[in-house]
Amino acid sequence: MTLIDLANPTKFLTLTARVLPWLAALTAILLLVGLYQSAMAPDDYQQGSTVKIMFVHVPNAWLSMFVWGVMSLAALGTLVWRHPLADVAAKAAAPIGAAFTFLALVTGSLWGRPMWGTYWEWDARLTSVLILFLMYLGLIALWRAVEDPSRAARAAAILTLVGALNLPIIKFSVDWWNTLHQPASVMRMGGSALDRAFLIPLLVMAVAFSLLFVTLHLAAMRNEILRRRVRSLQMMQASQRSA
Amino acid sequence: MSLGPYASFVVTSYVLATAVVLVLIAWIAIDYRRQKARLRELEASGITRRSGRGATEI
Amino acid sequence: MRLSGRGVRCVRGGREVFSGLDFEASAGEALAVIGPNGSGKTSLLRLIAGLLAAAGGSIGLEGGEGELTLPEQAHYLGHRDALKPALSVVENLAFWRDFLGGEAFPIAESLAAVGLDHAAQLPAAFLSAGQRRRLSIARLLTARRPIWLLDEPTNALDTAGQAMFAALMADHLAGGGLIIAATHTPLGIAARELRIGGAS
Amino acid sequence: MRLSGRGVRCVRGGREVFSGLDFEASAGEALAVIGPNGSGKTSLLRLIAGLLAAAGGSIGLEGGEGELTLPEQAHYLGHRDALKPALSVVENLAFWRDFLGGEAFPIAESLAAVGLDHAAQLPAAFLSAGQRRRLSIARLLTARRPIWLLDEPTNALDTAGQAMFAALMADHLAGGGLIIAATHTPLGIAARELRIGGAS
Amino acid sequence: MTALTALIRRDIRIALRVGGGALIGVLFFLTVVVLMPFAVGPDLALLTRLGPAILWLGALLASLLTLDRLFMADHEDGSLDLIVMSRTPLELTCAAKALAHWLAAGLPLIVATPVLGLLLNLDATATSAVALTLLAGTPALTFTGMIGAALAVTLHRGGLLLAVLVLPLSIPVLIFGVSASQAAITGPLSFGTPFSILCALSLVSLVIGPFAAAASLRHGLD
Amino acid sequence: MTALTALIRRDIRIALRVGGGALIGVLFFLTVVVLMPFAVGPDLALLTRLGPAILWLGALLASLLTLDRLFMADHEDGSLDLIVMSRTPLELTCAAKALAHWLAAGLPLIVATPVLGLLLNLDATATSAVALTLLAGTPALTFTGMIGAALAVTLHRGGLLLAVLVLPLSIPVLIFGVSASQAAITGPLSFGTPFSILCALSLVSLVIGPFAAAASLRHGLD
Ligand code: HEM
Ligand SMILES: Nc1ncnc2c1ncn2[C@@H]1O[C@H](COP(=O)(O)OP(=O)(O)OP(=O)(O)O)[C@@H](O)[C@H]1O
Ligand SMILES: Nc1ncnc2c1ncn2[C@@H]1O[C@H](COP(=O)(O)OP(=O)(O)OP(=O)(O)O)[C@@H](O)[C@H]1O
Ligand SMILES: [Mg+2]
Ligand SMILES: [Mg+2]
Repeated sequence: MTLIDLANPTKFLTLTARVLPWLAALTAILLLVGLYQSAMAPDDYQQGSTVKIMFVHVPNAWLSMFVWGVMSLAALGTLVWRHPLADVAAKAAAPIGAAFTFLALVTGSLWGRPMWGTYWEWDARLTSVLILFLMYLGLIALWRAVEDPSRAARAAAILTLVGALNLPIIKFSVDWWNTLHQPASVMRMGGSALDRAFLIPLLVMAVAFSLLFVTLHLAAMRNEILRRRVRSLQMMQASQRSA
Repeated sequence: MSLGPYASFVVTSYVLATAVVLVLIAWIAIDYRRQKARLRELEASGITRRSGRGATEI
Repeated sequence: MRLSGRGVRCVRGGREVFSGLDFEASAGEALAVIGPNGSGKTSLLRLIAGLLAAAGGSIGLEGGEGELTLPEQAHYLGHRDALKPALSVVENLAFWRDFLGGEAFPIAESLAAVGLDHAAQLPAAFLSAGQRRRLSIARLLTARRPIWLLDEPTNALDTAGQAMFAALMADHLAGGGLIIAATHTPLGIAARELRIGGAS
Repeated sequence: MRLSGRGVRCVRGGREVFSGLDFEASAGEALAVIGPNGSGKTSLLRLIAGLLAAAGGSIGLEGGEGELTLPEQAHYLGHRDALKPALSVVENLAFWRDFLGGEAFPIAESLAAVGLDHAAQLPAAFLSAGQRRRLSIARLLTARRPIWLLDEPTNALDTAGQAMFAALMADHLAGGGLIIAATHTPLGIAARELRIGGAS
Repeated sequence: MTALTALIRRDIRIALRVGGGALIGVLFFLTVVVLMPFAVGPDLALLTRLGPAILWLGALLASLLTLDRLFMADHEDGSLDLIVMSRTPLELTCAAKALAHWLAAGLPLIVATPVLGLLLNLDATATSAVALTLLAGTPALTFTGMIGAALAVTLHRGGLLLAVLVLPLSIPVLIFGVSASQAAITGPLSFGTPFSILCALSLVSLVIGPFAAAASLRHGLD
Repeated sequence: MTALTALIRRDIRIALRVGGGALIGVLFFLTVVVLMPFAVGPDLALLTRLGPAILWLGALLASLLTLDRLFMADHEDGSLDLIVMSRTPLELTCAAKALAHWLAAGLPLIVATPVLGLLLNLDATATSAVALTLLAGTPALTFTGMIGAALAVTLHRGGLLLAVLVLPLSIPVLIFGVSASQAAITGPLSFGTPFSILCALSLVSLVIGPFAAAASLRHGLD
């Protein structure tokens, strides 16, 4: 089975039907391991137990950006190759991405209260993530507002690509402006600055959440393909009746 | 495991994260059921796909 | 019922379009307004519909329904088709039925009469030019009015559509209706001619 | 110059309009697209004009001007007339002459050819339906393009106008032009027929 | 009566479909509110003080953004001709259209106010004061705006007249709306006076608006 | 070249005749400014401090108000079809349309700034700093807004959906515009950094805007 075969919706459905249970199981296991490890992680000498919020906050924050990246790739697929499966991938990813972004915002706020003494601050990092969230909502609204899916797909693709400009702003906002939020410590030039006791649970959780995304995304794509099949069958039904 | 003075924040984060993930999963599962049910209805009304396969067939 | 105009004068954008125009039509009769482009056919229909004010002369209706004014008893079918692209065919028609009030005929039947029944659930944005015109015609059937003011009604209709519409007009006349239609092509029904402007 | 389509398929709003359509036309030839309402005549013209993407098949032009694409060598005259009501007749025409570029013909002459010279300074908002259509036709004359894609071009024209336009089309063909016109009424020139959809 | 409800239902339905639903309205206000801290800086006390003005500006903008199409769309597709010819008095029809517009564009803002209040750090009293003034005042924005919309249609002059006419009329509404909310939040002035002026403005416009709009449509069509 | 100048001349001429654009923008701008003293109270120092923010907000909202018709009118009367088919690259055409819009609706705002600066108690340096940042930044607003306008046309959706899609894109412009003006007025931060970022944003949008708009028109027409 080559990549080209995968691009065929029917093949996609058969393949994912086989892969999904395994993926789901692996995700569940990794999530459990990650949860156990984060429960066992020591308290930070500065942040106390609140450091545990990191294990959910950071993976969700990473994924919020990663999902937009996935949607941008799908957008290229829509515009350049006009591939229907790319439309499906983009549409299915948006609500999941919005959920991750929402979690990044909420857990960030919950962490901010003990650390900075406020839930919300209008600084560059926080605000650019909020903009990301608004753009996710805008995209979802666009998908829902437009009846014809291929038309919506092309508009959404362009908007996604334009919105991708926000990603570097989120990533580098902490370096460009002095903000409350801490600068990158895990993924940065010259190795991680994080203690292994925190790094390992964090990485496990990050992998687990990424797998969660892959699983949910594949499942949502299946739903979307079925939804389109329903739509085209209903159209056929309508025109058969007229004939 | 004692969580100190900020236990509520930590617990809330974890609970919220779990809740949102569960909602996502539930939404996707329900959506799947709904689409399948509609396909079955359509099949029952005698509609076939261009490929000749039944509506619910993969 | 008799609709008549005496010495009607029309001025648009400061220029006189026509003046001293006399016409009349009674129930069961069709009047075809013909004339070259820009001679004032559309303007005359809009005068009768009360959408323009006459610069002189008078237009009157005798023997219509009690207290209703002339425009309230008339349908106006113009170039613009009064359809909302965001609404479906049925929704568009149902709105005009409810809004125009009066005697109402079943939507499904009117749609079938104009050959649009298969498209009932489509958004109006999806209709072709001729299908839009057919939907406008369905409005005339759904909300009944004795007077039809038609501006080039057969535009965009295919040959079958023109025959269909001619039959609908004949029915309307047979039911005691009155038609005034501006047109450049034969209407397909017997009609008296009212010529305005120079030779066509 | 030869314009041809092979196995063209058109899908709009998720519904197939036609498929497997073949056609061709060479310089000096007119092709009349006929078919019932909703059969896809307008859609075909928009496909050729590059305003819609074909869902299958191919449309090609052989022997056109060097590097220009098919749409760049074509005029599209649709239902909507691309006129700005706020601008005068001359201003509207002058804009399209400058914007469309290429070989340009004097505006005054084109206006005279369509019988609008007396209205040159009027705002386009003041024009009647037929006058607007004449102004659109003047655009075809002012900015020369070899291919004319016409969607029910004689709509709203009076009898004299139809004859005038037939003469203009004949001139265009004689000069090596190519015409594809969707229509429900005879065009007034010799044309090959392309039938789409069921019987008209 | 069915005629008017049919009209209101249609207009709301179109607004929701074309605008993308009531969600979009709320999302719009959210974005406008989110803009503020960028502009004025992250000073929460200041934001609180500006809160009512921001919400009021959002309301004005949302109504302006959509109001100029109130009659224009119906005019362009020919519906307006049929509406003028119909058996329903034109004044009532105009009022119904304005009401539909308010329901689709004004009400979502009021419903969303509590959420936005949170972002602007307004407390419960302040939020409800702002919501109350919006409820009392936004009809005035719609009904005065309608006059401009009707004139714009009949004169074929889109934004210009609308702007010249509507904005001066809506400034008093805005001023009393904001000052009533301010009074409720910070004192020491009383809430009652500006609020009752606001209500009076709304009532007056509820009467004047439909009559003026109907008159200009009746005399202006061609 | 003549094609583009013809387009720009036509669009400006229509904007001036039909009104809309310029005047509604300026009037809205004025409303926002007039409203502020009521919102923040009669504290002149505070008003001065907020001045740039208020002017920038006004400019942003005003451009939002007029942008959604950028392509819509051409779409409705069929001009857009001919524009897409023409020999001029669509990207250039889009850029020309945006330029015309900016000349008709953005420039008047900048011209009006000195007058409004007086109302907000800004001194000459402050006013000219704000005007300068507006001059550098409003093109970015127009050119990003154009993307939304193009999407709105192809989706047959207007108004608020457009605003929701466009506003997030304009937030960075607002931030740097305000902080550059603030820096010029109060120090101690340097004016240069935010101002050059602002210019960079404008330049980027000058490139991205026409391409994205042209792409969405090309893929979306039907
Ligand atoms: C609503 C508030 C917050 C938001 C929207 C937010 C957003 C983000 C984002 C987007 C990232 C990923 C950045 C990257 O990959 O470079 C991130 C990472 C991170 N955040 Fe937050 N955050 C918030 C609050 C906080 C708080 C209060 C803390 C702790 C005091 C915190 C600590 C961290 C840490 C340690 C990282 C990992 C940085 C790295 O190693 O790359 N965040 N946050
Ligand atoms: N914008 C659109 N979106 C979706 N479907 C459309 C759209 N426009 C037209 N259609 C559909 O495509 C089909 C062909 O339409 P088209 O306008 O090409 O017909 P036509 O042959 O020109 O008809 P007419 O004689 O009425 O002008 C119709 O069935 C119509 O419902
Ligand atoms: N809105 C308007 N403002 C000013 N003058 C107008 C307006 N509409 C039409 N006219 C002028 O009034 C005259 C008559 O126009 P009208 O539309 O009634 O002609 P018509 O007979 O319907 O022509 P056609 O056959 O082209 O439809 C024309 O000369 C036209 O220039
Ligand atoms: Mg006419
Ligand atoms: Mg057609």
